[in-house]
Amino acid sequence: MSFRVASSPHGHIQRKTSNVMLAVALACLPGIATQVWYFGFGVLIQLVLAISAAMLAEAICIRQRERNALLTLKDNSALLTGLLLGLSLPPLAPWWIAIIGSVFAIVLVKQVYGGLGQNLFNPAMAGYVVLLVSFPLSMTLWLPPLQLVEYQLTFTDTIMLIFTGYSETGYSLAQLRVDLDGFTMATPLDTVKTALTNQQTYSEILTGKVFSDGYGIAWFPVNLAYLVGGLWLVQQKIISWRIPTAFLVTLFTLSFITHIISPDGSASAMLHVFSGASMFGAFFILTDPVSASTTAKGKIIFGILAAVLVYLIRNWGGYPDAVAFAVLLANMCVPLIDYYTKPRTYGHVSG
Amino acid sequence: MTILIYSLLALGIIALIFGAILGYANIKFKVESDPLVDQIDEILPQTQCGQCGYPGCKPYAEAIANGDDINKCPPGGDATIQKLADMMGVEAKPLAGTEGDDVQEPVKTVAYIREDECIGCTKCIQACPVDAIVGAAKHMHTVIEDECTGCDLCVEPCPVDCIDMLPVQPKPDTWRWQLQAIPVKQIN
Amino acid sequence: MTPLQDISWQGIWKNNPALVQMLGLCPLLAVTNTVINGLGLGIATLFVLLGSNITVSVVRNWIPNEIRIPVFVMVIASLVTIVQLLMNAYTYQLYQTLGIFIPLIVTNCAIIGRAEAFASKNSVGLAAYDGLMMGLGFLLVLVVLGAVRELLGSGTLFAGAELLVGDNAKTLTWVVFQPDENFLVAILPPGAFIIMGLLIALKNKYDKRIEHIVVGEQEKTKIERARVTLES
Amino acid sequence: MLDIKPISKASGILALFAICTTGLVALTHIQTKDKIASEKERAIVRTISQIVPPDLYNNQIAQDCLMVENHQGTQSRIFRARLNENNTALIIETIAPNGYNGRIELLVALAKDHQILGVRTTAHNETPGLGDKIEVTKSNWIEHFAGLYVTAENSKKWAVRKDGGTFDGFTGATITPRAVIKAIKETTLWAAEQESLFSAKSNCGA
Amino acid sequence: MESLVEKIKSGYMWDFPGGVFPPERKKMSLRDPIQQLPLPSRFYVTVKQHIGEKAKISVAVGDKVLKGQALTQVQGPMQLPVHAPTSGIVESITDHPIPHPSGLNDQTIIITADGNDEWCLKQPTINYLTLSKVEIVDKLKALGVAGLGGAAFPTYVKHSNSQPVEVLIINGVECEPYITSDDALMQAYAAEIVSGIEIFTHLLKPEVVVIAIENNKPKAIQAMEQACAGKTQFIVRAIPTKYPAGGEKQLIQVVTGKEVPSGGIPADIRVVTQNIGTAYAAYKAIVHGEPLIERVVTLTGEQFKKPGNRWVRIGTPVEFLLKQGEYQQSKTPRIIMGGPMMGFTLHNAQTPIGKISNCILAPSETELPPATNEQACIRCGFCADACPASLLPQQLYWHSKAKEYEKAQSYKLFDCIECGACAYVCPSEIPLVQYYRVAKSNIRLQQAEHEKAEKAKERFNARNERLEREKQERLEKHKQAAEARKAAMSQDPSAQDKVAAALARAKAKKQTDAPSPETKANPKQSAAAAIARAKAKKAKAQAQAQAETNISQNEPNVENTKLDANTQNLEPTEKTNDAPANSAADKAKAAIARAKAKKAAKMKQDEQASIASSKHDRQQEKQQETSHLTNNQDDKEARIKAAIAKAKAKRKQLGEDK
Repeated sequence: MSFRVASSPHGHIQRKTSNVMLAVALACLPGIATQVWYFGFGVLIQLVLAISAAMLAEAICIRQRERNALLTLKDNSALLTGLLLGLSLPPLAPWWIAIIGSVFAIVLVKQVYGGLGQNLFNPAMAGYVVLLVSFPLSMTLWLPPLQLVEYQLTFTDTIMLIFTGYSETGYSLAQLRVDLDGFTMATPLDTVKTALTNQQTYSEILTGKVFSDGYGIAWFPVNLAYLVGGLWLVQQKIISWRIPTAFLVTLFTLSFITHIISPDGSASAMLHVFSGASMFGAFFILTDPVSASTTAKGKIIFGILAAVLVYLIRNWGGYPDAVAFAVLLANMCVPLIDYYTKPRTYGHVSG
Repeated sequence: MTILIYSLLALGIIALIFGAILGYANIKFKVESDPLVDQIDEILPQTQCGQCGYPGCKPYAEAIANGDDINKCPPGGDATIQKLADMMGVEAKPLAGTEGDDVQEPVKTVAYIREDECIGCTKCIQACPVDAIVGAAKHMHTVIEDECTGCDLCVEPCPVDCIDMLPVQPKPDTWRWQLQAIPVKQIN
Repeated sequence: MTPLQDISWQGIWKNNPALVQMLGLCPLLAVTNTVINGLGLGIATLFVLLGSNITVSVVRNWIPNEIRIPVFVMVIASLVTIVQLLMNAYTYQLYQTLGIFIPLIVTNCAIIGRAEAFASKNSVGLAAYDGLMMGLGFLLVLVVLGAVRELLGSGTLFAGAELLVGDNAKTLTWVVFQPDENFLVAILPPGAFIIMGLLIALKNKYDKRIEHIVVGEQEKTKIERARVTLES
Repeated sequence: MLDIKPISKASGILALFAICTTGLVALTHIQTKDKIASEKERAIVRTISQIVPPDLYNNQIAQDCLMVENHQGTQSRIFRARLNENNTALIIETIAPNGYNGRIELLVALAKDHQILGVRTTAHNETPGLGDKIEVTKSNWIEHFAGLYVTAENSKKWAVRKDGGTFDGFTGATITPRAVIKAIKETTLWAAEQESLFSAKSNCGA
Repeated sequence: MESLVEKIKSGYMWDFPGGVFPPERKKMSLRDPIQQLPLPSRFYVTVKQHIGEKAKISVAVGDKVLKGQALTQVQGPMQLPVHAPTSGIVESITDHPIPHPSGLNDQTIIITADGNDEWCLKQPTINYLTLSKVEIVDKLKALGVAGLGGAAFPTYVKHSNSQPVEVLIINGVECEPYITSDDALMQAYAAEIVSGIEIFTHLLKPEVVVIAIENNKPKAIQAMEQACAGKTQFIVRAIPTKYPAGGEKQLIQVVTGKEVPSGGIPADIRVVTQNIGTAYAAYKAIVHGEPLIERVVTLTGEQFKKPGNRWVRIGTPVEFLLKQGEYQQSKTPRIIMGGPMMGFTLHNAQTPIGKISNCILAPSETELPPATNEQACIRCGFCADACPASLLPQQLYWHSKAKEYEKAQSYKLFDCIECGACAYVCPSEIPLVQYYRVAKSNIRLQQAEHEKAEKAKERFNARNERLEREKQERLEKHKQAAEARKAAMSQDPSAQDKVAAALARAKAKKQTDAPSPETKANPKQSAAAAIARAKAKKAKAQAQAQAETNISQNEPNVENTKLDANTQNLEPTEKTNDAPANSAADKAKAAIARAKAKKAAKMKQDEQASIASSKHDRQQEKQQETSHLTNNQDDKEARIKAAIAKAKAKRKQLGEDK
C-alpha cells in the first residue's frame, strides 16, 4: 500500500486563476456589446487581433523560457490582456497597431518581468501607452459614433480600412474624418479640453452635436455598461470594491469642486466620471490584481492616487485621456503603498 | 585678465582650506580595524576546514575583504556565497571547482571514530581545529558530536583510518519541511 | 591573455562601463536618439576618460590618499570644461544638440570610477590604454543604442552627420525606410530605457552562451587546501 | 599634539592642483573665446538665412539686434536686415503662448512691406507625432506662410479652416496650428504698427 | 465603563478578521453515537506525545504492565508521562513511526495486549475539593493529561501558573471540517465535561467560564446548556461558524475581543483556554484516577464505509482503525491525521494514534481533490482577506520562496498559525502554508547553525590561544636553559676566553631556535610507529580476548592537553556499535567492550575534571581513575549511564546559567 503524502490544507476552494480571469473577461461583455453598437464591427476585429497576438506572443515566450505553453495559456491571463488592450484601441486603427501593442504588452511588460504575477505594470495599459506615444495619429483617430456618421461603413469597409487603410470605395480614414468636421476626437473629454483651450466656455461646448445627450454621445452608455459589468465582479468578490470606489469618488469630488468654482472653465463631474475610460479603468484596469495594491488600506490609497493623476493629466496633460498614464504611474507607487499600509498583525501593538 | 587671476586665487585658497580639513579629518577619524572582516567572518560557517586555501575562516574573511573570490567555501555552499555576494556587492558565482549547475546544498556531516580501531595516537586531536575530539595518548578518542563542525580535517591524519564522516541523521526534533516532498511514499 | 588584451576585453565587453557597470546612464540615455549624437558624446567622453586616466596615473604617487577624490574631481571637471569649450568652438551645432549633457560628463561615474579603480594603481601607459578601451566601450554602446533608436524612431541612420564633420557630410544620412508613422517611443526617453535593457539582456544571453563553450574547455582552478592545524 | 605635516601637505597639493586645473581651463577659455562668439553669430545668421533670402542683406545681422517689448508684454529680440544701409527686413522672435503643451517659440521674418518672408519654430513642447509638425524637419507646413500678408481685411481669414479660415491644420492636432497661426498674425500686425523698429539703436546681439 | 466580564456575560461577541467557510461535511461521522472498539493485539505507545521533553522510560522489555500503568516517569519540567493503554507485555522499546508530519521514527514502547485489559490500581478521588491545588496539579501531571485540542500542551503547566485568570474558555468550537469528536463527546458526556471544567475552575478561580461551541452543533450546545443549568458562572456561547474560530488565538479574540501578544501566552491577558476533550480527560483523571489512555477519534471520509466516532486507546495503530471503519482503498490513497485544513498525511499505516490524533480522514479523490499544478501568484489578495492573523500571505510567500528570510520575518512570518486559510482560497493553488513551514524551519536551522558557528569560532580561537601560549612557554623554557648554561659558562674561569664564550652563546642560541622535539619528529616515522603499535595492540587484544582487565594495564595518560574544563560537554556516541569489526567476532566484541570501558573511564574523568576546579591534582585523579577501572569492571553499564546523566545535568545547568 502506498500513501500519497501532501501538505495541508488538503481541501481547496474551486475557484482557480483561470476562472477569475475568465470572469473578468465575461464582465466585459456588456461593455463590448455597447462599444460594437456605437462604433461598429471594428471593435470586434481589434479584439480578435489583439487577443490572438497576445496569446501567440505569450505562447512563444513561454516556449522560449522552456515552460509548458499550453498550461500557461490556460490561465487566461494573456486572453484578458489582449481583450483589455483591444477594447482601448480605436476601432478603425490599422491592424499592426493591435499586434504591436499586444506583443509589447506580453513580451516586454509581462514576460520580461517574469511572467504572470511578476509584472510591475498593467500590461494592457503599458501596451496602450506605448502605442499612444508612438503612433499618436492612428491612436487618436476615432470616428464619431455610428449614429452621427453620415457615411455608414459596411463590414467589408471596416475590414478594408483596418487592413489596407482604405475603405471599399477608396476613402482613407483621414478623408472619412474630414467630411465630418467638428468631431475629431473620440473622447468628449478631449473635445472639451480642446475647446476650453480655445477660450470657449463649458456651456458653449455642450451645445455641440457630440454632446446632445449631455455626456458625449455613445460614451455614457459605454461607461454604464462597464459599470454594470464591474458591479457584477464586485458582487462576485472577484475584485475588491475598494479600488473602484476610491477612484470614482475621488474623481467625482475633484471635478465637482472645480466645476463649482469655475463652471465655465472645467468639465462637470458627471462628464469626468461617465466619459472616457473612467468606468473601464475603475473596474477593469485599476483592479488588475498583479499591478494594484494588495492591502486593504493600500487599495483605497491606490484608487485615490489614480483618480488624482487622471484628473491632473486630463486637465494639464498632453494626451486626451489619462487613465492609462495614471494607472502606470500609480502602479509604480504600489510597492511603496503596500509597504506602508501593512495591516496590524494579530498580537502586535499598532504602530 | 584680472578676473582670471582672482578666480585662480580663490580656487587655490578654497583648495588650501579643504585640503587642510581633509588632512585633519584623515588623522582624526582614522578607522583602525576593518569591521568588514568581522562581518564576513560572521557569515562564514566557522568549520575552520581550510578548504578555501586559508588556515581558518577568519583568514579567509580577511582575504575576501582584500578582494579574493567569494566562492571558495564548500561547507557554506550556495547560501553562504549568496550572502557574501549581497554583502560585497558582487555577483554570486558557483562554488569554485564546480560546474555552474551542480551546486548542491552541502551535506552536514559529523566525524565518528570507530573506537575499537583507534590506537590512541592523538593525531586527530591535534588536527581538530575546534577541540571537538577528546582522548589521551594510547587511549581511544571520541568525537563530541555537538562540537564537531564536520570539517574532516581529522580524517587524513588518522594512521589507522578509523574516522568516518557520517551525514547527520534527521530526528523528529530537527526534521524540517522540504518543498519538494515526494508525493507518494511506499510503505511496507 | 596579455595585460593589454585583457584591458581591451574588460573595457569593450566584459566590464563594459555602460552595459555592465551601468555608469553614466544619464547622458547615455538622454542623447542617444541618433547615431551622430551618440557618437559625439561618446568621443567627448572618450577624450575626457583618456585625459583623466593619464593625468591621474601620472600624479598617482604624489597624492595623499585623503585628497585623491577631490583631485580626481578637479582633473575631470577641468578636462570636461576644456572639452566643452572646444566643442563649443569647433562643433557648435553638435554642442547645441548635446546641450547640457556635455557638462554632465563630469558626473559620469565611469570616469571617476576608472580613475579610482585603475589609473590610480597602474602605470601611465596601461592607464591610457584602459581609458581608451573603456571610452571605446562606452562609445560603442552609445552608437549602437543611437542606431537602434534612430532606426526604429525615425527610420534613418547617421542623420545630422553634418553637425559632426561639416556640411558635406549631409549625404551620409541614410534613409532606411519612410513609414507614415514611426515607432516614436524608441526616440523618447522611455524607449531609451527599454532598448538599453534589451541590449543588456542580449549581452547577458550571449555571455552565457560563451561561458558554456569556454567552461567545457577550461579546467576549473583547484584550490589548495590549507591545514588549519599542525600535522604532527 | 597634532602632526601638522600631512595636513599642510594635503592642503598644499590640493591647492596646487586647483590652480593648475583652473589655469588650464582659463587658458582654453582664452583660446576659444573668439571662436565661440563667432560661431554663435554664425548660428543666428544660419537660421535667419533660412527665412530671409541672402540677397536682401549684407550687414552684420547678428549684431544688428534690438530688444524691445512686444504686444504680449514680453521682451523680444528683433534682428534688422539691411542691404547697403537700406532697410530690407525684420526678423522677430515671438511666442505662441497657447500651444497644446505650452509655449511655442517662433522666428518670423517680415519684409519692409510686412510681407511674411518665412517662419521657423525654434522651441516647443508639442506632442511628438502630432503637434511637432510645426518643425520644418518634420513637415513643410510652416513654410506655407512665406509670401503672405496680414492685413486688417484678411485678418479674419488667418485661422484654420475649421474656424472659418484659409489654413489647413494637420491631422491629429488642431490646437497647435491654431496657436501658431494666431501668433504669426498678431506679430505681423504688431510690427506693422511700430515705427522705429529699423531706426532704433542696436542694444543686443552676440 | 462595562467590565470585560460583564460585557461577555451580556452576550456580546467579537469577530476576528479573515476566515474561510470550507464545506463542513460533519454529518458523515455523526450518524451514530461513539462506539467502543475491540482491542488490537499490539499497541505502539510513542514516548513523546506532547510539546516538551521526553520523560524517562521506566519499564524494560519483557515487563508485564497493567492498563493505566505509567510507562515513563517525569523527571523535569515540561515532561509528561505516557501510560499503558491495556494490560500486556512490553514487547520491545524501539524506533517506530510516530504521529508526526515527518513520518520519521522515534522511540516507541510496543506492548502486546494480553486481552485481559486489567486495570492497575487506580486512585479515584470522590471529592477533589479535599485535595490541595498542588495535589490536583500533580495528579494531572502523573496521569498524563495534555491539551487534546491540537498541540498536546501539558495541562498541568497551564494550572501551575499563579497569574490571576479572568476568563476560562472551554474550546468546543471544532472548526475543522469533518471532525466531530468533540461534538460527539459533548453530546454524550456533557455532565462529565462540566465536572472536568469545574476542576479547572477550582484550580484557576476564573471570573467567568465561557464554553464556546460553533453554532453548527446545536445538539452539543443543547447538551452543554443542560449540563450547565444553574451554574451562573458558566456561559455556553454559540459562536458563528467560521474557520479557524477554534484556533486558540482566534477563539480568545471572538470571546473576549483581546489579542494574545505576539510571542506571549493567553495567561498574559488573563485568559486560559482548555479543550472539551481535555476537560473530560481531567475529569477522568481526578475523579476516577484514570490516566489519559483513550480518546475519541473521528473516522471519516468517503473511503470509510463505516465512518463515525470511536473510543480509541492511545497507541492503537491506524491500520487497525482503517479495518474497523471498513476503509476502501482508492488508487492513490491518502490518509490524513487531523482535519483537512491542518492535518497531515500519514506515511505509514502502522503509525499509532497519539494523544492529539482527533481524526483519521480518508477522503476520496472527488471530495478533496489532490492539489494540481501550482500556478503563478497573481497577487489577487484573496489570501490576505482570508488570513485570521491579518498577515500578508503573498508577501510572506514571495520572501519565503526567494529565501529572503529576514524580510519574511519582517512580515511577521512567525505569527502565522498555519491554519491553511490562505492556501485554501488561493486561486493559483499555491501551497502557501508549505512555503511558510519550509521558511520557518530554515530560519530555525539557520539560527541553530549560526549558534553552532559561533561556538566553533570560540573554540577555534581558544585553541589557537592555547597553542600560542604553549609555544611561548616552551620558548621561555629553552631560553632559561640557555641562560643557565651561559651563566655556568661565565662562572667557569676558562670563559675569560672571549672566543669560547661567543661560541657557547652561538650554540645556546641555536638550541633555543631549534624546533621543539614534537614538531621535529618525522611524521611518517611516527605514523608508522603508531600503526605498528596498533597492530601489536590488536594482537595483544586477541590474545587476551577474554580478559577484559587488560585495560587497567594501560596506564591512563592524563597528559591530555585538551582538558579544558569549560568545554567538556560530553555526550555518549552510540556510533561504536556501528563500527564494522575487522577481525573475528569475539575479538571485535572484546575491542568494543574495551572501547566502551575506556570511554566510560574517560568520561568519568572528564566529568570530574569539569566539576572540580581546573587546577586539581592530576596525580590524585590518576589514582582515582585507576581504582575505578580496576574495581568497577562489573558495573560499567551503570557508570556509563551515570556519566551520561551527569553530563546532561551539567549541560542543562550550564544552559540555565546562561
